[in-house]
Amino acid sequence: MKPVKRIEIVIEEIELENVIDELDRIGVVGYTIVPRAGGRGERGVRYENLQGLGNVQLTIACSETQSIKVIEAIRPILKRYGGVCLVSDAMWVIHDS
Amino acid sequence: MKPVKRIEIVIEEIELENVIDELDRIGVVGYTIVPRAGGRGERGVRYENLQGLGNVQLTIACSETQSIKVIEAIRPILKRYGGVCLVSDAMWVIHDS
Amino acid sequence: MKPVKRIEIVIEEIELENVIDELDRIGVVGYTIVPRAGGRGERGVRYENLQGLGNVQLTIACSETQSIKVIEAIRPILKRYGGVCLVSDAMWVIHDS
Amino acid sequence: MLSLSSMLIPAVLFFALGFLAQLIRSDLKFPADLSKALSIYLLVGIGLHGGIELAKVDPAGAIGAVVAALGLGFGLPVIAYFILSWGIRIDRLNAAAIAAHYGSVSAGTFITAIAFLDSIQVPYESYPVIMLAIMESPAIIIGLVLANLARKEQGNGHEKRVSSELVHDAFTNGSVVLLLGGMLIGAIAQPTGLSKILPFYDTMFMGVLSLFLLNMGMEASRRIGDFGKVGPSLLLFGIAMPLGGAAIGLVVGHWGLGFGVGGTMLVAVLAASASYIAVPPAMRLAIPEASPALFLTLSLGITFPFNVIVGIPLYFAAAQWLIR
Amino acid sequence: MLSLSSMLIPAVLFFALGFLAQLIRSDLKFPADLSKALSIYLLVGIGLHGGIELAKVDPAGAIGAVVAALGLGFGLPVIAYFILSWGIRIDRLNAAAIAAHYGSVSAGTFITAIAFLDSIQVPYESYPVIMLAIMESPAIIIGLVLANLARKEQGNGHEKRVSSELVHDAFTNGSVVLLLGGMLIGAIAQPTGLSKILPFYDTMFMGVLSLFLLNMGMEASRRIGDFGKVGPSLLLFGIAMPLGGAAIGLVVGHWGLGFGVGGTMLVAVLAASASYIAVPPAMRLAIPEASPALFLTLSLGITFPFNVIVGIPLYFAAAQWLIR
Amino acid sequence: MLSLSSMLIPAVLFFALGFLAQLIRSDLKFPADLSKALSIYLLVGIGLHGGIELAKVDPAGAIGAVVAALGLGFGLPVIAYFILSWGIRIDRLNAAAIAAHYGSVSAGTFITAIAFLDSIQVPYESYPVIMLAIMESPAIIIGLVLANLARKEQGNGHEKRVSSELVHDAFTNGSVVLLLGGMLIGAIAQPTGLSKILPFYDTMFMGVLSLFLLNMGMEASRRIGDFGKVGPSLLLFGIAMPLGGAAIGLVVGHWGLGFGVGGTMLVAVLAASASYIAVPPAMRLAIPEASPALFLTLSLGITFPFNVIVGIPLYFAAAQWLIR
Ligand SMILES: Nc1ncnc2c1ncn2[C@@H]1O[C@H](COP(=O)(O)O)[C@@H](O)[C@H]1O
Ligand SMILES: Nc1ncnc2c1ncn2[C@@H]1O[C@H](COP(=O)(O)O)[C@@H](O)[C@H]1O
Ligand SMILES: Nc1ncnc2c1ncn2[C@@H]1O[C@H](COP(=O)(O)O)[C@@H](O)[C@H]1O
Ligand code: NA
Ligand code: NA
Ligand code: NA
Repeated sequence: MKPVKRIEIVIEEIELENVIDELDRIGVVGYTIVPRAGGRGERGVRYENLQGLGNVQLTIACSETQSIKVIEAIRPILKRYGGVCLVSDAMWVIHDS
Repeated sequence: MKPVKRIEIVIEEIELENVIDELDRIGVVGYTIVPRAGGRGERGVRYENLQGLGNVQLTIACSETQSIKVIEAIRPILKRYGGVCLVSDAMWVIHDS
Repeated sequence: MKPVKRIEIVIEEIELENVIDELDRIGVVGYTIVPRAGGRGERGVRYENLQGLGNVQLTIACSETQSIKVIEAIRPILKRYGGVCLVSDAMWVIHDS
Repeated sequence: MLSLSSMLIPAVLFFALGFLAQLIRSDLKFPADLSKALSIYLLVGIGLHGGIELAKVDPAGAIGAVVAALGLGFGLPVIAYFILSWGIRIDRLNAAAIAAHYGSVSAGTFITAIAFLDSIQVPYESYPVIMLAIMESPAIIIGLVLANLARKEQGNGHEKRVSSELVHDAFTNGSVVLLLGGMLIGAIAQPTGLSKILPFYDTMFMGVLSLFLLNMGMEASRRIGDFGKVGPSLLLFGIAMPLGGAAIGLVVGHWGLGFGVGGTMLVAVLAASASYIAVPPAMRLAIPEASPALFLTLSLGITFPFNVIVGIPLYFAAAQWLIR
Repeated sequence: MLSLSSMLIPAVLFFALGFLAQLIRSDLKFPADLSKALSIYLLVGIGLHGGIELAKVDPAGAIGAVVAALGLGFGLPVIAYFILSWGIRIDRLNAAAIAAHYGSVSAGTFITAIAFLDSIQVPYESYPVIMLAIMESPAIIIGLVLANLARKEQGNGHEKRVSSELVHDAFTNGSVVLLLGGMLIGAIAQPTGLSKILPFYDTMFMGVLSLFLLNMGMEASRRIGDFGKVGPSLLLFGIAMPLGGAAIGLVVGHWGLGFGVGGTMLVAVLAASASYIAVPPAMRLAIPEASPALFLTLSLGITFPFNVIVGIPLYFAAAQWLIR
Repeated sequence: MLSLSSMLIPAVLFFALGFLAQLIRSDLKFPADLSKALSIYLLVGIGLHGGIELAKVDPAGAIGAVVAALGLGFGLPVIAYFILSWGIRIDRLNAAAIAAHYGSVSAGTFITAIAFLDSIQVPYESYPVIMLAIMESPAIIIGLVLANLARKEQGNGHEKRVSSELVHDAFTNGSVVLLLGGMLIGAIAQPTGLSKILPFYDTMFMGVLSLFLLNMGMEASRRIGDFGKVGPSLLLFGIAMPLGGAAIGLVVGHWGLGFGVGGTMLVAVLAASASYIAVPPAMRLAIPEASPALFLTLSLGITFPFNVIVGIPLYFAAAQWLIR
C-alpha cells in the first residue's frame, strides 16, 4: 500500500466537463464519478433534475504533489461556481497490474 | 485549507427528511446526498426499490464542534432505524466565495 | 465512537457479485454500495451503460484485522479486472442497537 | 379449468416469467425507475378509467362503497392483528406492522383482477375503484394505534403519537394522490381533450401491466430467501388471511353492496390483497422495531403471488357460486 | 367560459395535480430519468409532426417564419433586459440571465397550447414548429453578450468571450438537435416506414404530455419556496413579460406572417413563454454570478404556470378578437 | 436505389441522428435506464410476435432452424477466431473475446432488419426469431474455450474452467430469458388476454425501436475515439466479417432452410451481426485480459453501423438475387 491523497469534489453536473479538462491539463488520469448527487450549501438546495442542475461527486486518488496541482486548478472553479473540495489521507492498495 | 470533520452517514431513503430536519435544527447548512445506494448490515440487504427502502449516503463537512452536535442528533436515529455514521478528518479547500 | 478502517473500493458493476462472495467468505457483514458510478483509469473511461460496464463504489467499515483480510481478498480481483481500493482511518459512531 | 385458463392470461404469465428469471438467477436487471414509472402510469390510468365510469353512474350509489371501504379498511387490520398476536403469538409490534399491510390494498393485484375479468369478458361495477383509493390509508393509522398500545403495555417510551403529521402522510401518500387525482380528472376533464389522452392510457394499459408484473415477479421471488425467518405459521397466515379477507369481501360485495359477479369478486380481491408498495415504507417509519423481512416477505412474497395465481380465479368462482 | 373549459383540458389538470401534490407535501416521487425520457419523446414527436406537415407546404412560406423567429429570438431578450435593469433595477448579470430565459421558448408550453387547440378543434399553421426550434438558441447568445457588457462596465475581469465554444453549445443543445432532427426525419423519411413509427408518436403524444405536465407541476410548485428571494417586482415581471411578449407575438403572427387564429396564437405563445429546460444550465455556466433561485423561479415557478393556466386561453381569445 | 430508400427508413435515420448528435458533441443525454427499458420492451415484443407466429406454423419445421442456429452459433466464432489469430495475428485472448461477439447476434440489428422488411412490405418466415434466441449463448462458451486453450499455450495459470457457473450465466442471460419467455407467452397465452396486451407491443414497437436506435447511434459514435487503438486491419475485419457471415447465412437460409427472400435475408443478418449487449459483459468477466476498447469498438462502433446502414439492404439484394 502506498500513501496517497484522497480528493473529494462536489460540483454541478454541468461543470464536470470543465473539471475533467483541467485534470487532463495537469495530467491526472484516474478519477471516479458518482452522478445524480444532490445536496445543500451556500447556493441553496440542489437535486438531480431535468435541467441537469444536480451535483456530481468526484473522487481522485493521487500523489501529494499532484494533489496540490488539482487543488490549484479546482479552486477558481469552486470560487466561480461553488461546491466543495475535501482532501484527506488514504492508503492505496497496490495491485501492480 | 482549513481542517474539518468529514461525517459520512448511510441511512434509509425514507429517513432522510428527518435527518435533514435535525441538521436544520442544529444549524448545519451544507451536506451532499448520494441517493439510490444499497448495502448490507445487521438489518439485512437493502437496495433501491419501488418502496423506497434503499439507502442514501449523506456526507457532511463541518467544524469539530458542529460534528459533535451532528453525531448526538444522529445517534438516536441510527439506534432506532439502523445505518452507519463514520467520522474522519479532512482539509477543506477554501474558495472564499 | 470506535476506530475503524474505512475501505473504499471502485470496481466494475459485473464484478460486484464476486466481491460480495469474497466478503461473505471472510465474514464481513456490512458494506454500502453506490451503483451507477463512472470514472477513468488505466483501462480508459467507464460510465453506466446498457452493457453494465459501469462502476460501483463499495464502502466497508471494519476492524483493522478484518481490513487486512478484505485487502488480501480484493487484491487479486483488482489485479485481474482493475479498479482501486483506498483504505483510511475513521471513527464509527456506535449506536449499540 | 377456469383456474388453468386464468393461469394463462398474459398478466399471470409475465409474473411467472419474472419469478422464474430470478429463481434461475438470471442476470436480468429491471431498473427501479422503470417500475416506478410503470406504477405511476398504472395508478393514473386506473384512476382515469374509474373516474370516467363514475361520472356516468349515480353518485349516491358511491356512498355505500365508501362506507364499505372504510369499514374494511379499519376492520381488517384489527382482525389480522388479533390473529397474529393471540393466534400466532408473534410480538405485538410486528403484528401491528403486518396487520397494516393486510388492512390496506394492492393496486397491482386489483388491476390484475381487472385484466382477468377483461380476458374472460365479465363486466364489473365502477365503484370498487373508489374503494381501492379509500382503502390505502386507514390501515396505516390502525397499524400505528395498535403499535402504540403495544408499546404502552411494554412500557417502553417510544410511543410515536398518531401525530397530525402521520395522518397527513397516510392520506397524501403518492399512490392515493395519483388514484384520486386520476379519478377526478377522468370525471371532470373536457371530453375532446380526454379523448386525446385516453389512447395512451387505454391502448397500452394491459401491456404496461405485463411489464410491471414481470418486475413484481422478480421482486416476489427475491423474498424467498427470507421464508426461513418468517416461519411456517406466518407463511400459513399469508395464505389464510387473504382467504378470510376474500370471504368477508364476498359478503360485503354481494349482500352489502349488491354488486354483480365482477364487482363482488373485485371487493373480495381488495379485502384479500395486502399492500406491498405504500404501506411498507409507512410501517418502516412508524414501527422501526418491526422487521421488513417479515411484512415484505408476507405481502410481496406470499400473499401477492397467491392472489395473482390462485386467489383471483378462486374468488371469481366463489362470486359466481354466490350469485348463481 | 373559454378560460374555464381550457382549465379543464387534461394537460392543465395534470399540471394542477402535480402542483397540488407538491403543495400538500405528498411523498409522490417522479424519477428524474422519467421526465428526461418524456421530454425526449415530446421533442422528437413534435419535431416529427412538424416535419411531416412542413413537407406538405410551400417551403418558401417558411422563410417568413424563420426571419420572424430570429427577430423575436434576438429582440425579446434585449427588451426583457432593459425592463429588468432600468425598470426593475436588478443587477445587470441577473438581468442578462433572466432576459435569456424570456427570449428563448418553452416547448412544454408550446405543446400544451397545441393540446388546447386540438381539444377545441381549431386548426393551426405548421410553421410555428420551425420557429420553436429556431428560437431556442439566439437568446442564449444575447444573454452572454449582455452579461459581458455588464462585466465590462463593472470592470471585473471575468469576461467570458462569446467563444465559438459557447455558440456551439447554444446551437447543439439537446432540445434543438431532437427538434430539428425530428423535423428532418419527418420531412424526408420513407412513407411506409414512417407510417410504422407514427402510431407511437401519435397515439401516445397527449398522454405522455399529461405525465410530463404532472411532473412539471411538481417542479413549478417546488419553486414557491423561493418567491421571497424573488420579490414582488420581479414576480410581477414574470406575469407582465409574457403578456407583453404575447402582444408582440400576436402582431408578428397576424400582420407579420398572416397566420390564422391558431397559428397567430402559437406565435404569441412562443413569444410569451420562457425556457426552463435548455436555458437554465446554459446561463448557469455562462453567468455563474446570476442566481438560479431568480431565473428558475421566474420561468418555471411563475411564467410557465401563468401561461399554461391563464395565458394560453387568453392569447387564443386575443387572436380570435384580432382575426374576427 | 434500394439502398437509398433503406437509408431513409426512420430506424436508420434515428440511428444516424444519434450518431450525428454525438459527433457534433451535443449535450443531448439519453438516460441509461431508458435504453435498458427500451431493450427490455423490444426483446419481450420480438419474442411475443415470434411466439404468436410460431404457434401457427409446423413445430417440426423449427427443428431445422434450431440446428442451423446451433451450427452458426458454434461455427462462426471458430472461423472468426482463426481469422483473427492467424490472419490478423492479434493475441489469442483478444481474438477469443472478439470471436465470441461475432458468433453471437445483435437483436437490435435483427429488429432493424425486420423494420426494413416491413417498410418495403416483404414477408418473412417466423423461424429466424428462434434462431435469434438460440444464437445468443453458444458463442460465449466457445469464446471461453478458445481463451482457455490460449492460456494453456501461454502456460499462465489463469485458466477459468468452463464451469457450470459460466454455462449457467450464458444460458440464463437476461436477453435470452426475455426472448424465450416472450416467445413462450406468445405461444401459450389465452387469446383474449393476449389481444389486450398486443396493442402495447404492436402499436409502439417501431416507434420504440426508433428511440433505441437514436441512443445506439450515440453509443456507436462514442466508440470512434478508440479507432486508433483498434487499427486498420481490425477495422477492416469489422466490415469483412459481417460480409463473410452474411454469405454463410444466405447459404444456410436459402439452401439449408429453404427460406424465402425475407427469411433468408434475416438468417444472413443473424450471421452478420455481432453482439454488443449480452456478450461484452460476459467476455469482460471471462477474459479480463481482453480489451473492451477492441471488442466494443468493433461490434458497436463498426459492425453495427455497417449492418444497419449498408449491410441490411445489401443482404436483402443478395437474397433477392439468390432467389430470383
Ligand atoms: N459543508 C458541506 N458538506 C458537504 N457538502 C457540501 C457542503 N457545502 C456544500 N456542499 C455540497 O456542495 C454543493 C454546492 O455548495 P454551494 O456552492 O455552497 O451551494 C452543495 O449542493 C452540496 O452538495
Ligand atoms: N460495516 C459497514 N460498512 C459500510 N456500510 C455499512 C456497514 N454496516 C451497515 N452499513 C450500511 O448501513 C445500512 C444499514 O445498516 P444496518 O442498520 O446495520 O442494517 C446497510 O444497508 C449498509 O448500507
Ligand atoms: N486515481 C484514481 N482515483 C480515483 N478513482 C480511480 C483512480 N484510478 C482508477 N479509478 C477508478 O477505478 C476504475 C478502474 O480503474 P482502472 O482499472 O485503472 O481503469 C476507474 O474507472 C475509476 O472509476
Ligand atoms: Na386487504
Ligand atoms: Na419567449
Ligand atoms: Na453473428
